[in-house]
Amino acid sequence: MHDFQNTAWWAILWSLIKIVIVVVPLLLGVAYLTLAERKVIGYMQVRLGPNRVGFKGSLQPIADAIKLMFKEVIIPTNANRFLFLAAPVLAFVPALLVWAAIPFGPGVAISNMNGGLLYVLAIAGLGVYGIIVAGWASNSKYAFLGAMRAAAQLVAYEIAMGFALVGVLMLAQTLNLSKIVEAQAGGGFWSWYWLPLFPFFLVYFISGIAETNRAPFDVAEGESEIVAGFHVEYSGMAFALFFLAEYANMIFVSLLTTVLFLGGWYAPINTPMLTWIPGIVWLLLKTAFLLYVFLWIRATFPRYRYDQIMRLGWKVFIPVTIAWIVIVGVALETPLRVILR
Amino acid sequence: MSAGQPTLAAYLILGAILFSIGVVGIFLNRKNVIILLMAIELLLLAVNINLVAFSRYLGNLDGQIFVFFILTVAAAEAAIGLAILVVYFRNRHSINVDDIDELRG
Amino acid sequence: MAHSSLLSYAIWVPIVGGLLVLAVGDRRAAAARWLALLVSLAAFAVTVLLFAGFDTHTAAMQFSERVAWIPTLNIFYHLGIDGISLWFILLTSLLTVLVIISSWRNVKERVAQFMAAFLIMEGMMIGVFCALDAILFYVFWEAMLIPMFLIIGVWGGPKRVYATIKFFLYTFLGSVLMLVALLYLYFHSGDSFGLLVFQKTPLGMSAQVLIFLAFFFAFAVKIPMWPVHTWLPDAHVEAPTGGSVILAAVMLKMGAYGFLRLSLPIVPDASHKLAWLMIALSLIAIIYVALVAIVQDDMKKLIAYSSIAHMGIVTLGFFVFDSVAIEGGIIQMLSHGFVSAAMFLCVGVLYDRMHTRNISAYGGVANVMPIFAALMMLFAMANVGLPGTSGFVGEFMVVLGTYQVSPWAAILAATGLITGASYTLWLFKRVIFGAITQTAVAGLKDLDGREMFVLATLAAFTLLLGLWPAPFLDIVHNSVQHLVTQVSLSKIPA
Amino acid sequence: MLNHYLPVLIFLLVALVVGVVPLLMGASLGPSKPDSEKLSPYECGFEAFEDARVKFDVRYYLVAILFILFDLEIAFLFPWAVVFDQIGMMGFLAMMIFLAILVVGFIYEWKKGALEWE
Amino acid sequence: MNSFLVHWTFAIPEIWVLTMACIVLLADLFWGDRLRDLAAVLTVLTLIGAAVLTIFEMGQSGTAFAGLFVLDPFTNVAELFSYLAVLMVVLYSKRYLVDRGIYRGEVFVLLLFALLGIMVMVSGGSLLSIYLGLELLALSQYALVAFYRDSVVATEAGLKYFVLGALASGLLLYGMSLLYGLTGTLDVRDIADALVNVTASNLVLVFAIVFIVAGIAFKLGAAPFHMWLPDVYQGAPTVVTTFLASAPKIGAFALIIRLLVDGGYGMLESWQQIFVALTLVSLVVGNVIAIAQQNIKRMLAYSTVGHVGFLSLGIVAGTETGLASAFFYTVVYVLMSLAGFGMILLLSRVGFEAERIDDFKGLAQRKPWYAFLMLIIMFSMAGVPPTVGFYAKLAVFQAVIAAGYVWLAVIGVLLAVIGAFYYLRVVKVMYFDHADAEAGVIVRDDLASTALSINSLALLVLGILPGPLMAFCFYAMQGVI
Repeated sequence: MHDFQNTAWWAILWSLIKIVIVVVPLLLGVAYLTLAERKVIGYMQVRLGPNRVGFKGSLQPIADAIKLMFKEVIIPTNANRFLFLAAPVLAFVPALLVWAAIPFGPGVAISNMNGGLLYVLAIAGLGVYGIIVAGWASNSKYAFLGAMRAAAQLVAYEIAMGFALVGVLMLAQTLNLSKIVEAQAGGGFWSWYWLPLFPFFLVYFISGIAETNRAPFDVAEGESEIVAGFHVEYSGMAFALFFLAEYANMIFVSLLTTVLFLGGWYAPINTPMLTWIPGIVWLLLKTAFLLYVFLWIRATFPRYRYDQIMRLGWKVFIPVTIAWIVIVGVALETPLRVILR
Repeated sequence: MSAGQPTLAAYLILGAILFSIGVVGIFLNRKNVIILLMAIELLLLAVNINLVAFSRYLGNLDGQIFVFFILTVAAAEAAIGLAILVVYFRNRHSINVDDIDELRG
Repeated sequence: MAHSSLLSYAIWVPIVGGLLVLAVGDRRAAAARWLALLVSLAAFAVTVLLFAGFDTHTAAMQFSERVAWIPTLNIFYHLGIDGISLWFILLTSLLTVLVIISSWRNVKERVAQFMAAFLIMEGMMIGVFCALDAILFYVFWEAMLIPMFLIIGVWGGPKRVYATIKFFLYTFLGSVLMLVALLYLYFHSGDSFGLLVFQKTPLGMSAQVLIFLAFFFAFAVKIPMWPVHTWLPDAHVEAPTGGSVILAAVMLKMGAYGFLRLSLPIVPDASHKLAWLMIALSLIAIIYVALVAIVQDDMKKLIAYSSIAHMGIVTLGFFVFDSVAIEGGIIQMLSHGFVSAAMFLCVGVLYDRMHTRNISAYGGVANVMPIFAALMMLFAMANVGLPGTSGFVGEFMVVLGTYQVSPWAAILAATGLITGASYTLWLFKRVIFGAITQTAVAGLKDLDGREMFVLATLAAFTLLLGLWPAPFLDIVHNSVQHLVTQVSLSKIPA
Repeated sequence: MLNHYLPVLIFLLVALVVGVVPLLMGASLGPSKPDSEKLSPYECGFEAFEDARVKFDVRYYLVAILFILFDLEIAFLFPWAVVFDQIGMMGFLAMMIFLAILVVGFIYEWKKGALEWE
Repeated sequence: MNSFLVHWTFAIPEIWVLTMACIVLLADLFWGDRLRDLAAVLTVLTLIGAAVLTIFEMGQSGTAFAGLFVLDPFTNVAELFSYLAVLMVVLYSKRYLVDRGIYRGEVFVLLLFALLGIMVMVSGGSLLSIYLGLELLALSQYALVAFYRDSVVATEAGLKYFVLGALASGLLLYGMSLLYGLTGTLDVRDIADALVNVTASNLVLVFAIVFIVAGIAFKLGAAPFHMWLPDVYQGAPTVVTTFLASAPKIGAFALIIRLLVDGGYGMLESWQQIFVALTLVSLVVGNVIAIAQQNIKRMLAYSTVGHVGFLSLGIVAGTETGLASAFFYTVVYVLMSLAGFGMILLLSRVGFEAERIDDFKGLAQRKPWYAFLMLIIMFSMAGVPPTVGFYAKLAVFQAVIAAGYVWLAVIGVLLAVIGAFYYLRVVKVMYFDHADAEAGVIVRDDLASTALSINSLALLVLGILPGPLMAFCFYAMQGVI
């Protein structure tokens, strides 16, 4: 047995086990997030939301999945067949893959890698290819417009997002996501990074919304303008994959925001009562809260025009983040660093 | 390095192959200027592979730092290349390599 | 020495003066002419001072000046003259005066530029004769091409562009090889560009031969020797009169001067070794080119070919390594300087009136231009080498000197001289004598004062040199003796 | 080192499987009754044009180019931020100079209207 | 103070130029509309200031920034000449740019950044800093060439230049990567030390040298790596061509000094052989093909290839004198091409580029002064005394003969004669031909024409008194080996 644990086979098996432990709940979470969304928005709009399938609609996601499974996958004329089918996979795979580096507890991750943040950033950035390829391969005006908008949007938020992460790194002095959380330990919610890095926190979360193409930054889909945009031509499971990817990304962004700015698995106040509760619970609670904010925002704000997104990203976020980097840097070079560290 | 890991020579050969593809791409490409830009990127990436491989092999970080700068420069280069391409396209309405023949003699 | 910077004055007075003339501008033509004349006279005065202060009893360089010029490359502004150079300097400054006078009226376009070009060129030519530093020598040698290039190209005849570019490239090609040789010598003389140092530098035979050949190309083109002479007839035909005069009278001499100053003393062994070649080429020039001259129907071309033949006599004289022959060669050069200049001026006189140089367009000129005919007769005789004229002295001394070394060569040369007599006299007969067949000729007017002055001056020198060559030879003598000694000593390191 | 990335590799394979399998299932389970109307690209009821891949505004290039540049500047900031404590005042000032130059460029493009999307 | 910062003052001229480039950019951005000359004036002030700062640090030498930066006489001298070149370009440029509606601050900012690139190359002590300087220069150049974006030829030239320039950088970089792998360091001095232990026949080393030399040859414009040069020179707006033909050559020369001499002098024999070939091909290609050109910019481009051939003679020599004479040649070439292209600049106007050789017809009658200046320029390029072009050739011939390559010198002088032919052709059309009716007016621009006169006459004055300039260039190379 001991020998077996040193072989490559064991490493592979152990990885698979970890992956399954992460992926299965994730997919379930995605499924129920869709339900939650419909419910939450429904209540906000003083409706009931889905309530026929199962108890108060609790089986609705399952029904949706089965229905999609049996729908025809239409490939439009003149579409690039291969790319058309590859696009949803291209969107979906990164959405799963980013989870490899997410820590659920101290050092608990599929891969507790040192360059975790870089990895996450790199893989998350790939997601937009799926959208652009989809829009291009569809040979449809609306899809193409959607793809272009997605690209434009990426260009608007990604830089600010990068700058926001720099702030975290300056304080945490590590790229390892697990250690970033540990660096926020100590007191309670006031020692988490959202406080000293408040602008970054906001910028990052808003950018995260944009990255997931969620309202009010859903210009790539824009049902009321370009009739679902990049995935206008998609149906059946091909469509479902985009859908899965989007919701998986929502959860991921919320979780990452928690890790980076909201102290990960730490309790908000460092008292025995709260610390007895397992870290994973705190982590999921915080994530759930942010997911709620996601939905709340969707229900509240009208859609941004893409030039407004551009202006927001370049003319508000970038100046703010650069300035805050300088401020944090200066603070770290002065006695103030005691407070920050 | 343990057996089974790629040797330095393997990386260098990879770099050389990529570099050759880049050079050949520049000279044999008769179709599209964008492909030229890609070939140029390929040249720089081949160099980067070399540098990183050497850096690791020599246990000396200089090479990787150099790579960092090359990446940035490559981006700036691509930016300028694209910009020139855009103005060129505006004037000629073509980015076909064979159409670049206004100047000869 | 009292006149320590006299040579610099001789060089820079005309150059600076030329720039001033240029500054006067083409619009004020009269002022430009007068200023040019003034400058050329001043330059002439300076050279006369040189002559007055010259010490005939030594072969050493006189009026030396030596200033560091480009220290990085050990190049000096080093000037000095001996008996050989002195005459050419005088010749140059004299002829410039005459050219300016003779061009007074017949150059109408861009007068200031024309005058300036001549003055600047004068300074550079004097510079060539004075330079004792190889690079300085080369600089003057090459720089001279620029004004000449322009003179032919701007004020020349219909085919001037072809002629001037050919002229430039031929001479340039010849000179650059010389440059390589000079640079090579630099490293073998202990990092010096001094011509006098070169003369003392020991050199192996093969190096000497190569250097000799490099020099040969430079000088042979300039002289010009057969077979690299083809630029000369074109250049002469197309050049304006003044240009032809300077070209024939001074520029050609530079090639010969180069042989004396560089080839013979620096690579004596190679000179001996290749003397057969030089003699053969000289003889070809004398005989073959003279035959070519006969069939010309353009007067200028004919005189140009005759120049080649005459210069053949000069080189023949140099390469028999006999002091009489060498002195003869030098006298021949001087004589040719006066005579060819005069001949070209005569043609210019006719051309100004008739606007053709075709021999058949003339005939019976003597009837309407008696004074001109008389003067031209004198120059034709001198060109032929009739005793009493300058031409005789030089040719006689060369043939005499050659005879002592190589009788056959002397006999061949003498034969060539007879051919020379025939074409000159035939030219003279066809143009000057006979009945007037062309109506245009009937209306010709004789020489005006300026033309008369110019031709008369030259006639005086022609006669002086022919009748009483002793003072000329006195000045040359010591330097030539020194040269002959140098040539006779082998420089191959033991 | 490598054992950190082995899981990632395996995860990649798993993710591909998880991505492709539903697609295959959908293709095999769902009906397939194509007709030309169904297959024509969506065009709000109009007849579809032949090719939708039209040329688009040069502004996209402009902003995209600016994006590339800024994105790479971030590549310098990351390692700097990670070792912020070790490089001291020197490192801090160096990056501030770098940022200052970046800001100059940023001001330039702002003022030149490169960020106006209309 | 941190040891990294020891001698940081060495870089003050670079810091100054960088700061001023940013200031010019911003100043033009905010006040450029009202003060149209602002950028140009500030640029001139920048150059003057840089010259003063550089002169102040003359005589010092050493390294700074952990070896990334080198200060030696060459740094100072090369920088001074670069300022001069850029200054002349700025002085010439105004009317040309105004006429074409591209008199914008960016041109000057790009010039300053290109200058900064040159300065970094010149003072680069490490492959890294040299490469960065090179790219800063190259990128600015690409942008400058394509800056006149309404011109089809300019943008096409920009595209060609970009592709081939990037290829050249790639070659150079590949060579650098091999050199790094072989020696384990990026610092050129350390590379020199490390190469002592590497045998010259080491295949990787040979490859590295070949790639580096090829890259340098590309940047320098040596045949057979010159393909970009004629097209770019012809297509680029003449202001830009004037720049391309001047200061960047000093930068390219710095590559030779820093990479091959500071770093690879131990491998002298290897690169010397390559340079012999480059020299020969450049001499032949440059001088022969130039004859067939009708466009004067293109002709001067081929003449540049020829000049590169000549200056490589000094490099072939490989001695201190040889390199010094090559540097002198470079400087002289810069002065000559500034004047030559400056002349084309001044004679052009809207809708008339003055770039056909025939456009110079009868210039001696229309504008005798300009014709005279052009005469000097052409004879200087041909290497005829008493112009400074002659001494440049003299110096390299002397060096190459000293190194024992007499045959190369002979070929060189013969090609100099062939080269003289096409320069003479320009003189011929100016002086011997009559003007076309169309080629009449010359728009006045007193500043530029004064600058041009000074520049051209300098070729003559330096031809009469070349001593100081030559001594200065030789000073720059003191102890470089």
